[in-house]
Amino acid sequence: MHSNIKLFWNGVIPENPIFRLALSMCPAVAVTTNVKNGLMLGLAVVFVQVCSSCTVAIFRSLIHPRIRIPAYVLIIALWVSVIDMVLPVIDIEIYKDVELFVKLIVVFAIIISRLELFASKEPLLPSFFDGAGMGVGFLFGLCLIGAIRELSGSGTILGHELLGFRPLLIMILPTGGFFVIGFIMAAFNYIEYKLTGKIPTSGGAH
Amino acid sequence: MAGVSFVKGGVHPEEHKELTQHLPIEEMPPPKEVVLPLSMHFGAPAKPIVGKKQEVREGDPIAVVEKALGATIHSSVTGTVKAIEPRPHPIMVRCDAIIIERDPAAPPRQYESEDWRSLTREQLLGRVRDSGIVGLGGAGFPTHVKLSPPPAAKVDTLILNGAECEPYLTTDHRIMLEQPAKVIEGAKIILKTLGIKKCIIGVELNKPDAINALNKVLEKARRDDMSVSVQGMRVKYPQGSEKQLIFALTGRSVPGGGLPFDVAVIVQNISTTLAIFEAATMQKPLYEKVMTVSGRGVRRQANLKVKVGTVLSDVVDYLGGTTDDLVKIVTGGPMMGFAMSSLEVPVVKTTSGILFLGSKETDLSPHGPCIHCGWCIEACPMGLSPKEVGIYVEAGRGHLTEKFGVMECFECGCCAFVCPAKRPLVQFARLAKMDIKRRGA
Amino acid sequence: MSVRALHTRVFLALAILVLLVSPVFADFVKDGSFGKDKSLVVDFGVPVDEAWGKDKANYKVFEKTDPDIVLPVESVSLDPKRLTAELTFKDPLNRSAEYVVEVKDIMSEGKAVGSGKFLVKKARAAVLFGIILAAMLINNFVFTKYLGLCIFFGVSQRKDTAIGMGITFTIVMCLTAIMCWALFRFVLEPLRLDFLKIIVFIGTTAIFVQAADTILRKVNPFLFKRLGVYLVLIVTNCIILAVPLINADSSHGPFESLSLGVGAGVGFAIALFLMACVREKLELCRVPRTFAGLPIAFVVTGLFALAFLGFSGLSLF
Amino acid sequence: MKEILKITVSLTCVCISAALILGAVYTQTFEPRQRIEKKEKQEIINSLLGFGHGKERPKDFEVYPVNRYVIEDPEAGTLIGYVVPLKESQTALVRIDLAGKPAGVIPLKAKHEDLLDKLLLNSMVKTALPKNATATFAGTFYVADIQGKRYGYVLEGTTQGFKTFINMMVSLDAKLTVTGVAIVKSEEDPGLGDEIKQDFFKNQFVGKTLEMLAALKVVKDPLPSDYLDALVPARAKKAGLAPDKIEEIRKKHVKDDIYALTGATISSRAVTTGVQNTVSKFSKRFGILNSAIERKNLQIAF
Amino acid sequence: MMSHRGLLINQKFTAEGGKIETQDPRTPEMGAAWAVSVSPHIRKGFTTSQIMWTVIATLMPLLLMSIYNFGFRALLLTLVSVVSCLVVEAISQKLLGRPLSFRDGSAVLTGVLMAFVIPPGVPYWLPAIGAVAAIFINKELMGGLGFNVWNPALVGRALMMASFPVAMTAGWLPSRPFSEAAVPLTQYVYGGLDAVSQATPLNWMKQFGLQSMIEKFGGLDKVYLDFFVGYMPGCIGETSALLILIGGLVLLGMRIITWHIPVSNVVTVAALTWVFGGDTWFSGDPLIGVLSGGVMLGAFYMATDYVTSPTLKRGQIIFGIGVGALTVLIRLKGGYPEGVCYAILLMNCLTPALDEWFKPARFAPPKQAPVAAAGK
Repeated sequence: MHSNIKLFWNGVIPENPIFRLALSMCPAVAVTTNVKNGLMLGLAVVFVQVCSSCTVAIFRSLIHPRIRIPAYVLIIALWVSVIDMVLPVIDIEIYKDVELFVKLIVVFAIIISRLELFASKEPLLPSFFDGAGMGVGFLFGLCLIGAIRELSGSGTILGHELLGFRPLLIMILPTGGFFVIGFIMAAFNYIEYKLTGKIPTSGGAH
Repeated sequence: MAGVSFVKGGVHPEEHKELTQHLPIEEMPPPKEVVLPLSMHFGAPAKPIVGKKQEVREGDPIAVVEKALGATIHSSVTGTVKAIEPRPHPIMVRCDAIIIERDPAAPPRQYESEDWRSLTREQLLGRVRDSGIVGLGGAGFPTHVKLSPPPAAKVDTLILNGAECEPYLTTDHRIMLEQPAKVIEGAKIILKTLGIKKCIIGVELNKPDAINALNKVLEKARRDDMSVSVQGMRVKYPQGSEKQLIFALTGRSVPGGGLPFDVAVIVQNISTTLAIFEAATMQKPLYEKVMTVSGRGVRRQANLKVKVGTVLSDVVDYLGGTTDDLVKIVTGGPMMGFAMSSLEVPVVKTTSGILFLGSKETDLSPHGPCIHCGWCIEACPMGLSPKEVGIYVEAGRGHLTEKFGVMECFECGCCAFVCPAKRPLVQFARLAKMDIKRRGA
Repeated sequence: MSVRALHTRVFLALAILVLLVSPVFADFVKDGSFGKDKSLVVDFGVPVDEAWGKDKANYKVFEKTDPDIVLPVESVSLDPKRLTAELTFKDPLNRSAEYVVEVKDIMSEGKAVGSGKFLVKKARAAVLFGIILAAMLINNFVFTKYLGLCIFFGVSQRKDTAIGMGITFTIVMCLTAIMCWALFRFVLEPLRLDFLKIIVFIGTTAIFVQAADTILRKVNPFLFKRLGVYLVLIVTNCIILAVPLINADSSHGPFESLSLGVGAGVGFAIALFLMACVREKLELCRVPRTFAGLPIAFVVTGLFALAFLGFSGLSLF
Repeated sequence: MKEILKITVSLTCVCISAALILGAVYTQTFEPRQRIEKKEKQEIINSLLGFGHGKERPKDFEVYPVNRYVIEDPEAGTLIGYVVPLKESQTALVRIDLAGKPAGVIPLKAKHEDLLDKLLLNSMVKTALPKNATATFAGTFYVADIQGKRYGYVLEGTTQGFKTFINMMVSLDAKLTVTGVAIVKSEEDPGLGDEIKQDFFKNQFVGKTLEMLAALKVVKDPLPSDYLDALVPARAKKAGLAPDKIEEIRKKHVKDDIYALTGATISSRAVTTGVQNTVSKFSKRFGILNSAIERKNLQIAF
Repeated sequence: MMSHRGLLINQKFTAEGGKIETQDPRTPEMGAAWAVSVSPHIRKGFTTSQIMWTVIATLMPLLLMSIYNFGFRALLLTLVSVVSCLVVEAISQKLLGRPLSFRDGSAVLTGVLMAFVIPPGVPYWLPAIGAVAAIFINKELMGGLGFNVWNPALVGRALMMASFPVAMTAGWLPSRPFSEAAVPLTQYVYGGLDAVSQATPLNWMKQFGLQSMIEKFGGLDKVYLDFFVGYMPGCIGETSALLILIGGLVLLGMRIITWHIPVSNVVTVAALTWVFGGDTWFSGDPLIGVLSGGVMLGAFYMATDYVTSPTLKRGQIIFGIGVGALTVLIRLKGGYPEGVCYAILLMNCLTPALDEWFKPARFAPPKQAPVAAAGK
């Protein structure tokens, strides 16, 4: 059990898919103009990641290695279609903001890379925790960026007026999104440098 | 006379030639001791053929290069070999040198003149070789090698480089003014050794008196079939650089990595020509050197004829010492010369001047970041991008600068001269070249 | 064959494609066109009488969807040759709408030569060009729609890789856009299976990329060596899926779909190229250590996005 | 061979199970999604008419869509067709010629709830018309009614904004006075033109009658602060304004022109023009439609 | 071996980590009493900071003009901008462990230019936010002076524009001769701005067209004269074409800038405005196009920024044409009344590529091209 928690934690911070692995950046900029959107898409990713990881882990012996990539894509597309149909029932307004990106979860590199690297080799339980960790890490990243951008861009958090004015409108524009991610990445690098003394190398983006 | 010039790049530094251009060449009395480095030429160091305490006469060969590229070194005074040991060198940091203590009683050696026209090409070449003549413009390439180009190169023109584009220096100017006949005779000797007929003497237009003097001699001596002419050139640095000079005078471009004889040209310096003349007619080896001592950091400026091997401190003493304003000592011109950290450095064959620069004459401010003004690109006579080279070298990527043509940089210093950020662009280029060579090896 | 030659060939192929398609546009030119903001220009086949031509009662203009609401013509101006009339209205016209112009009893040389009725709408070529331009610059997929970032950051380190990726991507993008359009239009929509579009589109892309990979490997090993490495990456690029989805959502026709594909591909290539130029420069910069690599690349992209704000609201036609 | 078979089988399995799951989810979520999508529009309409936000919608409150078609009939020429709901869930297509004279009524098979399903309605209208006539959908407006009494109307309109088109909805009461404006879709500059979505701008239209609208202008004067408080519910609450006080202030300013947004005069003017055009077109058409209905003596639902 | 290259035999390769030894390390044990550094030993007079301060000096008449026009607000805003640029630069250099470089004047120049391209009616704290973007994000993060890709002043402006659109699009003050009632100077300084806010010519043109603008500003002759002298509402430092021209000519005369960018830029704007700017083709007014808005300031002071414009002349001409074309495109077809800022920023994106495409013509390069650099 301990190792499972470690697996989970690994995805949240040390190998955070957004800030450390730099995977699936598109929604991190696009939907994070406020926390709600980030939360919604993050939950969708958690769902797809966990379901796909579990599916692959269960059927890993049945999937022929030569067709594994198409099979993974198919599995992911399946779960994405499912969540794409379920989300509007939950909250249509937010869904409309994140609609395109929910559909695009199919091509999020993070999911397929976890399937390839982890779920295709490990049994169900670790795969579940690994998938959940990655998903939650992604969710955490989206919410963090969303919170910073929402607060500094519109002066609100989750729609609640906090500041009463709009400090920096640029933050809800693409420029602000890119800046925020860049600075958070740098902060992660700085913390790692302080903790380990190693000169950080940010991950390649794929 | 409208001056010809190269087209691309170039700068106009303040000339400062007024300090010395009116001063006749004066002979400095021989010093007590001379230091003759074994490396005064392009190629392998010479090997001493004298031992310690051996007595040598003025003009005797004391070190030779037998197989490799090089030039013989002659004693510049009559006296005793005191030591053979490492001594400071103006360009290399330290170098083995033969130290000779002068015999104060020995009279100066006299040479007799004879008519060179009776000598064959081989004899002339042999005299040049025996006299240890090297290119006195700076690189120190052995002249006898340069005068025997490969048969494939169909050389048709000799160019005498009288541009003297470096500020301060007036050596060639004075030689052309005072000994125009000897220079032209020298040119004819070279023409004969090369077996060609055409010689152009390129002189910058800031030396009208020298051009007049040469022309006067030429008018008198129009009887043989050799055509020697003087061509005025616009004042622009680096007009005296080989490639720029050839382009200005003949319109031919020496390709990168090539040599002048690739475009059928041979270039000789004025001082070298004078040395060739003396070697061919009098069999006098090269051990004396006319050089400019200038700058506001020395009490008296002069065009001095000194013995090769005289150390700078003797020169300073002779000229009455330095001023308080002295901040930098440079051998060679201010654009391409080398700053000296010691006065124990000897004058070598290629030393064309010693500058004692005052605080107002040189700029020691620290360098800043490149602001991409592009002035260096405009100034570069080779059409390179010095700013890029600098940035690459600073980023530790000097080996990637070949695409900017850094290997063709001849370090004229135009780029660094104009750089508003005072960046040491020449040094960057040197480091880049070194890095490329190191990685290529 | 050098890289340059390869690029030349690819561009030639694209140019030929455009040339083949362009005659299709010719059919859509109408005898009326939009003038400035508030005006329509009517071209006549014969010189019309001045008195007739300047009478605004002779023109009836309405939006195609609003035949019952006739737009009041404020003024009519006739050109000296009396071949074109410019109708000016009170309010600006909606350029993406279609207007019907009815001309009553055209009088030429004192004789009535009949009536005319025609449609004024934006030229098809202009519409398509507008789509291309919008996807390329105004709503650049990378800088304003934040799509394709993974590949954007991954392959923008060197200029030559960026160019290779850009070209490969543009080609694949155009082809998949057309294929997905056909699938959606002829299979998914009639069968009401549009909820399957995600699976179908990604499947199509994956199959196409796989097929291209295999064919290229056999047919043109050189091209494969040049472009093959990028092919695999393309499948994980959001833009390749986003473009068919957008096409499906806005019910684009084949040419619109192709235009969007071209625009998205070229826009992505431009973004990649610009970014690669800057990143090659960045390698020489003294970027703070914690920012080296991706963080500074993000900041730079942000600044690119800031500059691209200048295109916002641009409408050429 | 065996391998290929294996691959095929496993891929087929994956596909089939995927299709099964998808199909199941689709059928399960289809209904709620449809409902929610309908509800969304309904909610906008409700809130425009002043319901929601604590104010319950009265019983028997119904909103009927009226769809407009442009009919090109080779015999009768261009006609306008309105699909109107009749009593007892019947529907009919009322045709009116361009001069405003009624040109016949055709009963349709559609029920009231089909009025929102455009695809279905299109095909029904097509079959009801003569063979060689074409009908193009041209727009919808909504009529709200309580127990046969007309309560208000909601109109859809578009206008050219600063950048792209602004899609909006305008609600009118029975006397054709504006009761609300909603911006459905726009791409104006955030912080500038985007402010048209704010209460303090769009509520300025509330209370404007047909005549006022026709003469309405956009002025660049600053918004009076008492009016601002009255326009924005949150500010009114903060300022402690009683509802009747709000009414009073609003009444005081109802004849004012529209105060432009700072730095976004073009967007402000665009919305104003849009509201003007939408309402004036509607009033004209609705008059014609009404007289046609009266003449034909139709039992319409509202 | 006795070439110059011999110099480096004993010299360590010291280019690691971006630090370079400029001191010639020969004979260190001798402890020379005088300077030993690499050639050349003489330098041309101009230094980086002299260039910067000269440019700043040529901008001062514009500042005086704007104080006359818009009141002391203009001066205060400029001061805020300059001081915040200096402070941001100092703080970021301290944070990043770089030597402080406020003396070179680059931050002051950025501050002055940034203030010159904002409306005179914005709140006083606004330039401070622009300074963070201009200096910290755009310059220091990229490696300091010389490494930024975008013009700092314009990045600052674009960011302010995106963040505080209302202030930046409505903060116009009437130029003094236009204000009918003489507004006391104190009012300029202590608020009361809403009452006097006024559209710039370009804003007016975007909304109501050229003809209406000319009428509003009092007839064509008056428009030409006033715009040329600078009596029009506009950004703090961009109203007076005359003073910009004088400053630009001084810079041209001192050879700090060359004609390539300004001329190609202004000519392109004039030509394209003439062709497309009117109701029909070839009926636009090129002079109004050039004199209104920031074209002149952009052409002479922004587009000519050394760091962010191409170095080669041919590249500069392309750059200038590009800026001009984009300016007209954005003005006529885009979402903003003025396009100079974004046009320059967009062309800045292309600068690295232009530098790559336009290389200096080499003096007889080797016949056999050297093997292409690594990485191909």
